Amino acid sequence: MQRQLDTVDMTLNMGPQHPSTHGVFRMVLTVDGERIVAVEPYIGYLHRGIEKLSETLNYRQVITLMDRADYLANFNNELTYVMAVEKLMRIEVPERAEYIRVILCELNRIASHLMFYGAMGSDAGVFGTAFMYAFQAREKIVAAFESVSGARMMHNFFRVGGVRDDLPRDFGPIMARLIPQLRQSIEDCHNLLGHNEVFIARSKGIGTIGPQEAIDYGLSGPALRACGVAEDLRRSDPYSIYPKLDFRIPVGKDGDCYDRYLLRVEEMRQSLYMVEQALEIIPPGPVMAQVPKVLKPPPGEVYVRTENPRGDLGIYLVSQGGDKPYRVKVRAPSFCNLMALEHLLRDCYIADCVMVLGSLDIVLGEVDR
Amino acid sequence: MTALGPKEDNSLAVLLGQTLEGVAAVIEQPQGEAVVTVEPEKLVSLCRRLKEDPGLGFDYLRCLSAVDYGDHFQLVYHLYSMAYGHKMVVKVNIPLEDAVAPSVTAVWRGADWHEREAAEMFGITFTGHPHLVPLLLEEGCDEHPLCKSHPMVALRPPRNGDS
Amino acid sequence: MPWYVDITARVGAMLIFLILTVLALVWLERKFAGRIQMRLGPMRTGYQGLLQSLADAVKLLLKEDLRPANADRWAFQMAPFVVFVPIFLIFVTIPFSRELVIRNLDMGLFYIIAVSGLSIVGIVMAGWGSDNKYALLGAVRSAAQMISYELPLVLALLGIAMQASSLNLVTIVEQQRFLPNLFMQPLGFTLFMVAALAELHRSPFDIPVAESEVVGGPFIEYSGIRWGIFYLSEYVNLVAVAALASLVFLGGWEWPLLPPAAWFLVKTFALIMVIMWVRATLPRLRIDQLMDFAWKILLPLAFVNIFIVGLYRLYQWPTWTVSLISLAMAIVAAATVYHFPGGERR
Amino acid sequence: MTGAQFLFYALGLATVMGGLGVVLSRNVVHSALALLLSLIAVAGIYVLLYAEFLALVQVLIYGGAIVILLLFVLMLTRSGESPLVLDNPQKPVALVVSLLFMAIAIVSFFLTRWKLAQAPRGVDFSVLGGSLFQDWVLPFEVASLVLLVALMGAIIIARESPQ
Repeated sequence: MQRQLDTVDMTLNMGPQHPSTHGVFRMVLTVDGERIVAVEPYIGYLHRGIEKLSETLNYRQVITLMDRADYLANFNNELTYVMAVEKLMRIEVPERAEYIRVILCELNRIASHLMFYGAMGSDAGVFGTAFMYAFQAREKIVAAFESVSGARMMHNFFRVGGVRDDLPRDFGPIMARLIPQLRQSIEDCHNLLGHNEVFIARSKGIGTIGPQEAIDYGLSGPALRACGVAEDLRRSDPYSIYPKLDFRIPVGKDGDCYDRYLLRVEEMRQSLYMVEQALEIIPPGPVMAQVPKVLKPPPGEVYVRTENPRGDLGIYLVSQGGDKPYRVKVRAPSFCNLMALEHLLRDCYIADCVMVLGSLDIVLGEVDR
Repeated sequence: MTALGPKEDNSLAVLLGQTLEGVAAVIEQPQGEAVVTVEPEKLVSLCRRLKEDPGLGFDYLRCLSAVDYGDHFQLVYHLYSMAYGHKMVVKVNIPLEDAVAPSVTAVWRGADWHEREAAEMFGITFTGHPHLVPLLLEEGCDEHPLCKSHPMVALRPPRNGDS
Repeated sequence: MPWYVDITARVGAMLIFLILTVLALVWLERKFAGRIQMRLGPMRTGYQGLLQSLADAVKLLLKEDLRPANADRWAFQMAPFVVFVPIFLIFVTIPFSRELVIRNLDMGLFYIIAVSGLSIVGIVMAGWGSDNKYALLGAVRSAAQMISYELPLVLALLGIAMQASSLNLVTIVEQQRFLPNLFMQPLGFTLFMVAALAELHRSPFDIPVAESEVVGGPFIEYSGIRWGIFYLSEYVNLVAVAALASLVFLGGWEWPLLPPAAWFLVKTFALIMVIMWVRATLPRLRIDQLMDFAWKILLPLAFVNIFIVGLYRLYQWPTWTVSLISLAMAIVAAATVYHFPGGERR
Repeated sequence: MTGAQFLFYALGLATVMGGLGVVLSRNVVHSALALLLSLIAVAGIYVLLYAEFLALVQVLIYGGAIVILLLFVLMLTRSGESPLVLDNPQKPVALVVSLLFMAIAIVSFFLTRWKLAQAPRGVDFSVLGGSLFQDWVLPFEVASLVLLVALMGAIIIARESPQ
């Protein structure tokens, strides 16, 4: 449809207090009626200077900051950071610790995707139902996390060289109860939204991006795989015990909101499958390697990246030999995914804008750091 | 950590050597990853070659970091090729005063916000960047908090009525 | 009894009844949605949270009545009343049973249609007067939506009027003593309910007040008692539409055993529960999809409905043929909607 | 004064006030709202005259549709940008014309011999429908056709001319 009537564009400020900007994100939309003409994103409302703070804390203390970067995928963030330090110091992690890490990370991926699901449902306009469905399932995972680390979100559980504690003795029974419940919850959630005609009408063909552009923009994670690029670091650049696990990398076709949604649902199933496998073959043994009391990596630099729920989380760590990192750069997946927003919102309606933002699943803690 | 076996290493080094002929660059492989250090002037042409060379195809900018080494800034570009799984690092050293580097947004659009962030955090000017305005910091804040010279204190944002 | 005492008593009784009903409905919606969402809903205030809506009402009454500095004073402050009064006026002619009615108008149906259209002025006033772009956007959406959905709504009611040869609600109800119009005109009923959802700004057509897009739309800047009046009118409107549907399609009070007014309330509340159920289940359509749906699907179907009823009136067809045709059309319509493409994309 | 008389004067006052509001208000949206008041008051007068159907039509068409449309258009325009023209050189002419018109109205009002009709007790709806769709169906359809043509004309005028 071309513009047939001469109209004046309106500037609409969305955020930072708008309910569906997923935190304190702000964008200034230029709209022609309901149609978006231009979008200018503004971030930084949650900037806490994690990178600067990291330079003033010792290597162990930084783990707590990583918890707070992507506050919906705490274990995954901790993992990336401790892996970076371990690589710098050439520390071998005990196998059991690796299993514990992967189990927790994959559970955290499910929890994070459930959060995405709930928020997406609310963005699409379901009056709380999708959100409540997702949160009941997520609550069970968070409770399991609490039994492991003592905290529901800010765990501070992974250590350079392993994990803080072994799994609690009743973790096996907890998981035996939890896994079937989660499997049911995921299917319930998907049945509520995934087959809903209105939801499909709202998300199919909205916010599309092609594989070439996606790579050019530096998209990663589900947002990239939804365009058909089968790029998953757990497979293409494997770390930890992922080579020992059997899983499938789902890919989308059109790179639209619906594909991103479907992909995450499938990822939840795959993660659950991985957790099951890992629980079956987890070996006994120590959970901490021998590490010096004061961590002083040799001078050098590493770049470690892992597959976060939101995509490719990279940490660039520079050491000058002291007990504090010289420079920590966090390459946050949400930060990079958000860059493509302008492209994704081309020719969208205001209502689509909410869906697109929801389907990107950004966490502002990570975008702003 | 093991994606690049010795064989691929060599082939990547060979490929890089062929591509980088005529570009004044230092190639080293300290930790399995090829690191290329280049002069700022040649950065963009090098990046373009790395991206467009059919044998290399570094089409994905994994990360763009800036580091303040006290006497100079270093810009670090972590590259990745989706097709081959190659990984490499490009480094550029720029002086502290007159910190100017060419922008690679024309090569990878994903460099956009990374460069804006580096610009405000370190005070580096990226020439050729389409929209080099503060990203995370408040408008009008002319401090560069990630510089080593910047003290670890809270930023004082400009308030209305400040003179 | 002088006439003015009589009319004041009737109107007062109706007002009190409506306010109590709305309090009950708010509680009901929260409990009902809570159950659907696998939670309990309000539990703390009174048994099963029964006093929750009362507590909310008191809170709203005591809250500060804010007005944005640049708001248009008159439009902003008058808007809640301009919305509420027309909606309340609908109840002047809604009969709860043959006698329980403020005034049984001969042109009751027409009166309801005419009066209910006025409340949109209040919404537009609120949207424009708030000096807020979200409010304006919501008001524009609301006006566009109301104008579009008024047509199928009125045409669906026209089918009933044609069949009953009357606009008097009491007459229409009395004709349904043996067979409610629902079975005569399933298509008309479907059209009416869908269009009514849009008129009520209820999910999946709650686009003008969409929380995740325009954050409450026209009501974004309101607080305290004025917001309370909007909220009240929203629920009173819900009762009005459900009451109208139960009168013209479900046969109102005309069922045996229970007292007439009780039957009427049972039917009305059943419809309200369905509307709440829809709200807790469905996502929201987009504005262009909504418009497409109104003009390309609902409106033609409404004409088909009238055509069928006209044929029936003209040729005196047996009742069951009409029911069957109408039902078939409703099914065809549902199938069409199910495969309705998600709007046109450039 | 009977109740009906009181209502008549109240409604008349509302009509006049609304009319004055339309012309005197400096805000176009306020004008539209005043117009609504005036129109609804007129509808009330129709009710007093037992023309209930006409009253309802007045509310439905003018209140529900025309004013909404007006408001819809006014909300989307930026009335602040175009200065209101309250003074123009035609003012004296307008004054003369309106005074003349008023004089004619007053004169004809007093010269006419008003026949006092028997107050009708409402019009039967079916009679109205019959006369509209049987006796006067052709003029009725012609009127709607004219409106349709006007509507299409408006759309064509509003549409940007293709360059």
